[in-house]
Amino acid sequence: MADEIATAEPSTTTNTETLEKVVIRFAGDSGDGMQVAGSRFTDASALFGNDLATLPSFPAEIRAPAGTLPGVSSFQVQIADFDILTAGDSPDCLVAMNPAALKKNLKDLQQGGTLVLNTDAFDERNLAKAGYETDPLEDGTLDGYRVIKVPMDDLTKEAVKDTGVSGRSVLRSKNFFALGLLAWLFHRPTQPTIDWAQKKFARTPEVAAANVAAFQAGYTFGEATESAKITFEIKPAALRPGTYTNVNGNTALAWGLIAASKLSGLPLFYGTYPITPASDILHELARHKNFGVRTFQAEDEIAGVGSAIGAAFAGSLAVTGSSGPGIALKSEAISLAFMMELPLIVINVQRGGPSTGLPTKPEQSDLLFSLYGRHGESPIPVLAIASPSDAFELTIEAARIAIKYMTPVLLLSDNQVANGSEPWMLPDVNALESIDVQFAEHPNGPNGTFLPYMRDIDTFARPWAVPGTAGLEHRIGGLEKEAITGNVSYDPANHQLMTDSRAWKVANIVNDIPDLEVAGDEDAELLVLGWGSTFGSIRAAARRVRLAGGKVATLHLRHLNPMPQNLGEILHRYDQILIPELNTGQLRKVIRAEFLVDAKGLNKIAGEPFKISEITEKIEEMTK
Amino acid sequence: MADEIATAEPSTTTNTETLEKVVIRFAGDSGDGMQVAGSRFTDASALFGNDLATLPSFPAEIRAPAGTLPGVSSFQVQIADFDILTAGDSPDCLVAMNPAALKKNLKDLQQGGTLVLNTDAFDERNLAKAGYETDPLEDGTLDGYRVIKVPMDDLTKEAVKDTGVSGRSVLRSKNFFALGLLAWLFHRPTQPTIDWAQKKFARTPEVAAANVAAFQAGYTFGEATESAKITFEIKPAALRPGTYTNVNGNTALAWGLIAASKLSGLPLFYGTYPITPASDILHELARHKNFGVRTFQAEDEIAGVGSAIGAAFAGSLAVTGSSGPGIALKSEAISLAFMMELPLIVINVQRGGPSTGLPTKPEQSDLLFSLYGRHGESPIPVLAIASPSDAFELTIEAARIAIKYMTPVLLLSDNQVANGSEPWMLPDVNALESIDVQFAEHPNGPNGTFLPYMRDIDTFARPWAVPGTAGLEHRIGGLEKEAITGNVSYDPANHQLMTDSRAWKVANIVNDIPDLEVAGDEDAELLVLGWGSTFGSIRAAARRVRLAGGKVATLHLRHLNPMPQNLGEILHRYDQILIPELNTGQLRKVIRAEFLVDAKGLNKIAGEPFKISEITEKIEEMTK
Amino acid sequence: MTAPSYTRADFQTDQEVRWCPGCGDYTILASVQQFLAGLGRPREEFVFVSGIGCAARFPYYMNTFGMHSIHGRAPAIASGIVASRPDLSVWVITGDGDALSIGGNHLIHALRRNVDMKILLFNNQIYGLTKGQYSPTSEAGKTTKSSPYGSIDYPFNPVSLALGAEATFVARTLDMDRNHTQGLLQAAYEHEGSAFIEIYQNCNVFNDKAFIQLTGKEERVHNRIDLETGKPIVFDGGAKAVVMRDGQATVVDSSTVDPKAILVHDPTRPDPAIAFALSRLSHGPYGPTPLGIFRDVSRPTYEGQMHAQIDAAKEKNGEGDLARLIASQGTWTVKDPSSNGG
Amino acid sequence: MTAPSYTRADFQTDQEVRWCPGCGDYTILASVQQFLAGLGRPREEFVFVSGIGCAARFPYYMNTFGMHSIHGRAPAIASGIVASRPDLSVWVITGDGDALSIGGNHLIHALRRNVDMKILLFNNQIYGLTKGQYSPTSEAGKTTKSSPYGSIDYPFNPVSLALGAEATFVARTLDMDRNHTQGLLQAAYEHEGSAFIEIYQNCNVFNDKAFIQLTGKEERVHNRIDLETGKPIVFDGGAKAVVMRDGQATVVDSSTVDPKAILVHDPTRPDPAIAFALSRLSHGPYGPTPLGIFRDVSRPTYEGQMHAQIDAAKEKNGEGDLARLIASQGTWTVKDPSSNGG
Ligand SMILES: Cc1ncc(C[n+]2csc(CCOP(=O)(O)OP(=O)(O)O)c2C)c(N)n1
Ligand SMILES: Cc1ncc(C[n+]2csc(CCOP(=O)(O)OP(=O)(O)O)c2C)c(N)n1
Ligand code: SF4
Ligand code: SF4
Ligand SMILES: [Mg+2]
Ligand SMILES: [Mg+2]
Repeated sequence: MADEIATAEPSTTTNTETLEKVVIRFAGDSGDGMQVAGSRFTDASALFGNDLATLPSFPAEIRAPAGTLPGVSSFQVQIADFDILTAGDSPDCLVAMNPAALKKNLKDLQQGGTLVLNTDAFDERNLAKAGYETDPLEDGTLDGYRVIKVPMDDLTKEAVKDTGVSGRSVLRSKNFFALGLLAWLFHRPTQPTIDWAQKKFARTPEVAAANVAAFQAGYTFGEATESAKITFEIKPAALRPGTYTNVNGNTALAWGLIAASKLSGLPLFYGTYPITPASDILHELARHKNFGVRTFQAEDEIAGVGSAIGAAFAGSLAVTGSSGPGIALKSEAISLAFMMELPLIVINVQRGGPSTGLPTKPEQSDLLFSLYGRHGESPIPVLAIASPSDAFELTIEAARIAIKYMTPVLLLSDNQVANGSEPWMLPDVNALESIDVQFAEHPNGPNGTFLPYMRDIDTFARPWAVPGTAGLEHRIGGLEKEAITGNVSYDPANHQLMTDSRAWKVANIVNDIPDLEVAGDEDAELLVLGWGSTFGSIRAAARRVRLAGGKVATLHLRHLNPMPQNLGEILHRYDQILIPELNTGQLRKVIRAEFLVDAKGLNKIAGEPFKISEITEKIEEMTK
Repeated sequence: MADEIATAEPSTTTNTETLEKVVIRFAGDSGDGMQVAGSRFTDASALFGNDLATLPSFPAEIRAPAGTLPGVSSFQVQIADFDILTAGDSPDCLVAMNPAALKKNLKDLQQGGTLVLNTDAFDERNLAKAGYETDPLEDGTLDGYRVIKVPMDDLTKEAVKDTGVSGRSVLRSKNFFALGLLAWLFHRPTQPTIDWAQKKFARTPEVAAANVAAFQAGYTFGEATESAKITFEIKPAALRPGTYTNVNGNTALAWGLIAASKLSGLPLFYGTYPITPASDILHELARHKNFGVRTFQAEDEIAGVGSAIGAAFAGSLAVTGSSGPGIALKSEAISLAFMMELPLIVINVQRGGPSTGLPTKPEQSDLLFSLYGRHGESPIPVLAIASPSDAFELTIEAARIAIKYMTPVLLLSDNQVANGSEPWMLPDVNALESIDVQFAEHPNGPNGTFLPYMRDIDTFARPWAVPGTAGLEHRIGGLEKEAITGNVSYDPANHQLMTDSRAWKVANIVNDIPDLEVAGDEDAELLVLGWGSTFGSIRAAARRVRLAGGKVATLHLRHLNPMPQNLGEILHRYDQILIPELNTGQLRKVIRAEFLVDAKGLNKIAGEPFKISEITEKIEEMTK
Repeated sequence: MTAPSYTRADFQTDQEVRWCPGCGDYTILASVQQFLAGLGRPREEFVFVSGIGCAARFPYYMNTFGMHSIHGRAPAIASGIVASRPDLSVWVITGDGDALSIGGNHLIHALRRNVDMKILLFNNQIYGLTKGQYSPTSEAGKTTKSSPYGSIDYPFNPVSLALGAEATFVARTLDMDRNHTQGLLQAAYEHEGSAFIEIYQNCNVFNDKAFIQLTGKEERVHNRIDLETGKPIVFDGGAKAVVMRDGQATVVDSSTVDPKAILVHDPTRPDPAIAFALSRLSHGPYGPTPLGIFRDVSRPTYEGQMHAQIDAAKEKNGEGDLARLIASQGTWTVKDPSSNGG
Repeated sequence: MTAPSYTRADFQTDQEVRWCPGCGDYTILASVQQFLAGLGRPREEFVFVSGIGCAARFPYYMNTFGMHSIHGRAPAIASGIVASRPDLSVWVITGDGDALSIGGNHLIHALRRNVDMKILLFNNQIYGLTKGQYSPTSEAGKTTKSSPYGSIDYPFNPVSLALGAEATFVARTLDMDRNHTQGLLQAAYEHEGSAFIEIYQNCNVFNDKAFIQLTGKEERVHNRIDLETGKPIVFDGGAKAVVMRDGQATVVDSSTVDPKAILVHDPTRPDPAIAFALSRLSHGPYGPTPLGIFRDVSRPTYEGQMHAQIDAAKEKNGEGDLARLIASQGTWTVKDPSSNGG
């Protein structure tokens, strides 16, 4: 159906400016529905064929009072006619539904950018709440911007008056009015939004009608109003041919788990305890019981991982997920899974730390914690997702490793991957490589005995023998095990052997990891190395540098333990290595220890992603 | 009183061999009282003035059935007429109370070593339990050793028959018989043991009498018996003048906490949950309530550290302690303490890992876990105790840092430090430097406000304002704090500032850390770097190498974060660096990342300390 | 010094309160501030400790000492404060998830130990802060973000759980009813040891009207059972009464029973059996539900015993002497060879 | 296939049992092995999960599937096993420290959810494995390594706690009494959902004779109260009886009461009030103490509901289709420019 989408109607005004890309930010009160407006605008653009990337920004978990700065919620989207990599640094167009939204976001707006304001919200009380002494509409604050003042409350009331909604509900359609106005301003197709509203609110037709009416009113207001002469159009992007959907990282990750369950033929078990920003994985999985998904909302994170360990022992595709504080609580149990050598996926959607930190902000400060955050020698595989659309594939990869090597695997995401979205070219599900599972079925020892720690000669994995299999009764646990038999052993030599075996098994996974390929200028002097959600910013920065005639190469790690075989060889090829991280230099420590190269860092811990400019400047500084 | 100790009575036999040092191991069934025998022998030797070091080895936590191999308990002590550093590699004399004890320990006995056997225990059943097909007393197993066969059961029964003990209790004195025999064999003073027995069993005089009788019987048996011609004598060691006691690490650490409480004037609060090998710290502290010590046996480790955090907030010297699995559970709360910047000592008595691992074995595998085992950026100070007698001082140091810098401090010990013992020259308690505590007493902000995150300009520590202080009411918590005010803040720049401030504060502690001094040959090519309980083995190994004419320098870290200022400078002075660790190379990783030096490792994870020979061989291999 | 005289404002902070408009937490905050102001006890002697959740933001709004700690651990942290400073008045603010889900173990242990802390459980039967998942007190079958097909967890009855955990003071109240709330706060404050108060709190965003049976104009008349010490337990304007019928608390028409048969409420009974029986009258606010003090008995406090032992030890052995301690395992002296000791 | 016929030996492993000679754990092990052998259910369908402690070594000695996990977490792990494989018979072996100290939260949640696992709590009122510290069931005042001045913790009553946590099956037995133990194992096995059995277990090394009142030849006659379904509760050779006296279980001389007044035991009462009242007859094995089944009621199991929802969802929406799922948020197609699409 996607291909039957109507493209934007020809603009009525003659003065249409065509842009390669535009960054738009919707900002308003938590109650103003900015996330919905943003997502609708995004989807319409996606269906129209633009490339895009989004970055929502919620207020911290607590609900702040209406009209205040902490209460501001925003959604930023970049749309373009070429493939882009981030949601952009600073918006070209800002929608501000109230003074607080303006106050908090104006500083980011490009000089000369377009500002859409809901003038009805600019009354005494709101101005005061936002901390404005004088009215920014009057005092020259907005000089240098193209300002579109719209009395949205009144116009929305007017628009919806015959739709049957009343009272509080009336102004709820405000966001659709704004959406309509932007649809006109940026030549977005209108049908997708209208269809969506009708489908979404099917159960409450009057609400559906109100939203559609407001949307159309916004659109016509645009056409009618004088205040806005120029409109913009952004042509579809020449993305690789294929069918696309717009997806965020949490959803793609949840789908990846469901896919891994299909591909392995193992029932999916997700044991977890809600925590921002990981909860949405639970919410998504809980909706798909027809895939046989078992979600267990445990009493705490320890029970979450504990239940998953039980599920793994019982032969499920066992997964647990949380964020920093919860992962800390799981540490002891992950060490148990490592000792028992059971397949387990542990998802850490990183947020700002330490402690409760900044729950709704992105940060990459759990890398060393992932590598070393367990007592004793317990090296476990660690993977990190590079972008929202990467989550699906890498999650399947995590499952493959966990099952093939009988080991817990740590899968790192973060707030930016989890809540950001981008177009994802749908894979052919029938072409996905199946995950081969071999449950032990027969005794593997002399005269009918079963040896739970008899390792596979290739993978060093021990057999997976699930309860219910006659003849394979066996006991495992957290005390050191005797090689082969798995009996408890305090023998010195055995402890050395088992410690080495576990480490070797994990190191050995390197054979399944494709060699890294350098992007950009092979022959550059500077290599920019990244991991996780900085992928987009780094690539975009490198692209910018190269468009400006500079030379730079980039490399991105999705496998943090073990690391790809050819990493060292590549690193030694470059005179300079730069590692940008949203932490104080954690990957840098690992790289320096491993390869003894004097890698430099670009580090930021401000609860927000890198601006592309921050990276380009550093690159230029190092290469000039 | 110590100086009035009678020295050993002149040996009656003429053929006395004088040794510089001797290593003795008492081995028997868990029920045979070998730990008592060993400790008594040790104390007598200590009071006699030898230098010494001990290493007990218990069966794993579970009690195994009598007579079996897992049931064997042993105690090794080295005594010498010079200052030694370890309990020795392999015993010169082995006491084996039953076949299992022989089976398990014979392989370690020096060729030609002395073997004291309780022949009464060598019956069919016990031989079978120990897995002997044939009787080792007969089948030549013991060729090449000097064997002293003693029917200890009978002789003990005989000895105690008039003392009033009966039934099971009779044979309980067996260990004292063995002890008496060894007292004679090694010219130990007898009085200390007799005094101890009489004091210890004052409440049950018959038991006291029985033990003394058995002890004397053993001694006379030695004089009388033909089977032992040669006896040995080890002259007192010329230790630094002073008053000494023999102490193990757990006890010295507990005393260090009590001392820190005295020196700071703060009541000591210890919140913990029992776990091997840390429990004895709780047991020791619980005995000293007259020091105002508050021990809280919590429901789990999380409550243990939680209660300590509460105690810290309330103005106590707050301490929590555990071992690997328990520390893992405390991780989230330690991160909270770091964010709230409260003084807290976290003790980790390391044991074999991962998971439940080898609870009664020494290992150093929690270093990286200590440095990085928390989510988010939470670098906390880490100290590691080098030997049992080092525990007292370093514990006070930990308290000093925690209080001065308002930060949680991780204090690392391990099974070898905790249960091993050595002579400790008692410090003059009046000469101990007091720990300066300054509770905030007055508002520190404009017009009477209190600013809980207004930092001290020198230490960067925030004020410690305890409940009950009028005008200082304030709130702290785990969300990121605004600099100075401590209010919740999601501001990007503030998060960067606070992350940096916390890191800087901890890094800044380096100014209180004395520069390291190299031991051994300043001008050697090879530097051996160690940390924690490997201190003794490394120093002893170096000494051996140098006695043999080799050149080697050694350096030992007690501060792992921050590390002493001059470390890098020292490391760069040497062509080769060797880091022996009872792990897979954790300090090595840190050193390589920090200083980009190609340090080599000597790594062992066999649940036992290094043998001196293992280190000497490695040194020779690297220096030849 | 004379007792300070406070107004509610003295217990308010400069931090703007960040709960959703209409949240029941506002009312509870007002009740607590008003109550404390009335006590006239120096402000600095109060400590409010919370875990994580909407309810747990509470300490930021109290102008006393406070700690917004981590999820579920407040009772453990408070235990350390009380043990260190028995002179303080320590309050734990927690939610149904914070106290009963992740924090369940600390809660029951603090209660059995009788550590002197006052625990206010804001029960809104939902996870508010994480935007609406079911909690251990959500009714079975509840559909939420994490249970789109309905929750399959059988909920706790917080009062029953506390009684099963040997609590010495157990009560229940309602956010809206400020007087009732303050009455219970007073009783809890006077109680020596841990006091547990379940406060039904409306989350108008994720679980609105959960307590309508007890707050609704009509409904409450029929469903609110007030437990009043020394009085027969009757409700519904006297039409209904509670009797113990072979060991079980049972609701009957008052008219059908001899008034003497009506259970007279006495929270001080040493045996918690009747308190427990009363707690079973309802399993959530869905019908006739008792409010008030279920249990209030005295038992030595944890910190009281701890300090008694310390005092006794000092009494018996004298203030600890460090020099004696480190020499207590026997010592020997190495003489300076130069000095002419033997 | 026909039911296998087993002897106790079939459930023994080659691992030598490593408890102290004389430990009560041996007897319990024998009872459990004997009971399972009698069931004639295939060995491979049993899973034993334990935490850490002496008791927790149990799985090593059972020739079934087993996991010796980490301290306190067995109920959580077992929940995952049961949810994944409701067809298995899952047993949790735990100690008083493992289940009630560090593991208390998992225990009460497993009980309220009614996850089908049989929990055997070996209560020796001490921490055995760590060599003798007091536990949450140790009597107040107990002197141990960690409480040389006597414990100041008020102990839990495990049966009361389980009842307060909405347990559907709660019972108590004695290590020594193999028949009684096996009777309860049978009842627990037949119960659908979680079953909790407190087993008084003698630790002859660190807490010997803790249960002498119930095991001693003379003592037990006077103190053992057997709860037998359908029978009036009498003990001490009939001399004593239990009646409900205004809501509290009370011991009286049988002679002094009308036999009809004696409480007839019925563990199936929906209201747990009477079961709770009975649990208060003793607070530890120090006097007259009830043994037997306190409560046995039926409630839908957790895993039963979970799989019912899954089946219903498949019924309604059909087996999940991955291609449909990933396209469910709307898609658009980028045509190959070379192909002549518009
Ligand atoms: C260790 C940890 N796990 C999970 C969370 C996420 N979390 C914060 S509050 C909360 C539950 C809140 O529910 P409740 O305790 O009922 O408080 P309410 O918001 O309803 O007042 C959760 C799951 C967290 N902050 N920390
Ligand atoms: C996380 C963790 N904390 C503490 C311990 C130490 N530990 C092992 S068993 C145990 C308590 C044992 O008591 P109980 O559960 O009653 O079992 P018992 O030995 O008496 O049978 C403790 C504290 C541990 N192994 N792991
Ligand atoms: S989410 Fe609910 S509980 Fe939380 S503040 Fe809003 S209304 Fe109150
Ligand atoms: S310590 Fe006690 S419980 Fe443990 S095995 Fe020995 S007797 Fe049994
Ligand atoms: Mg809640
Ligand atoms: Mg126990």
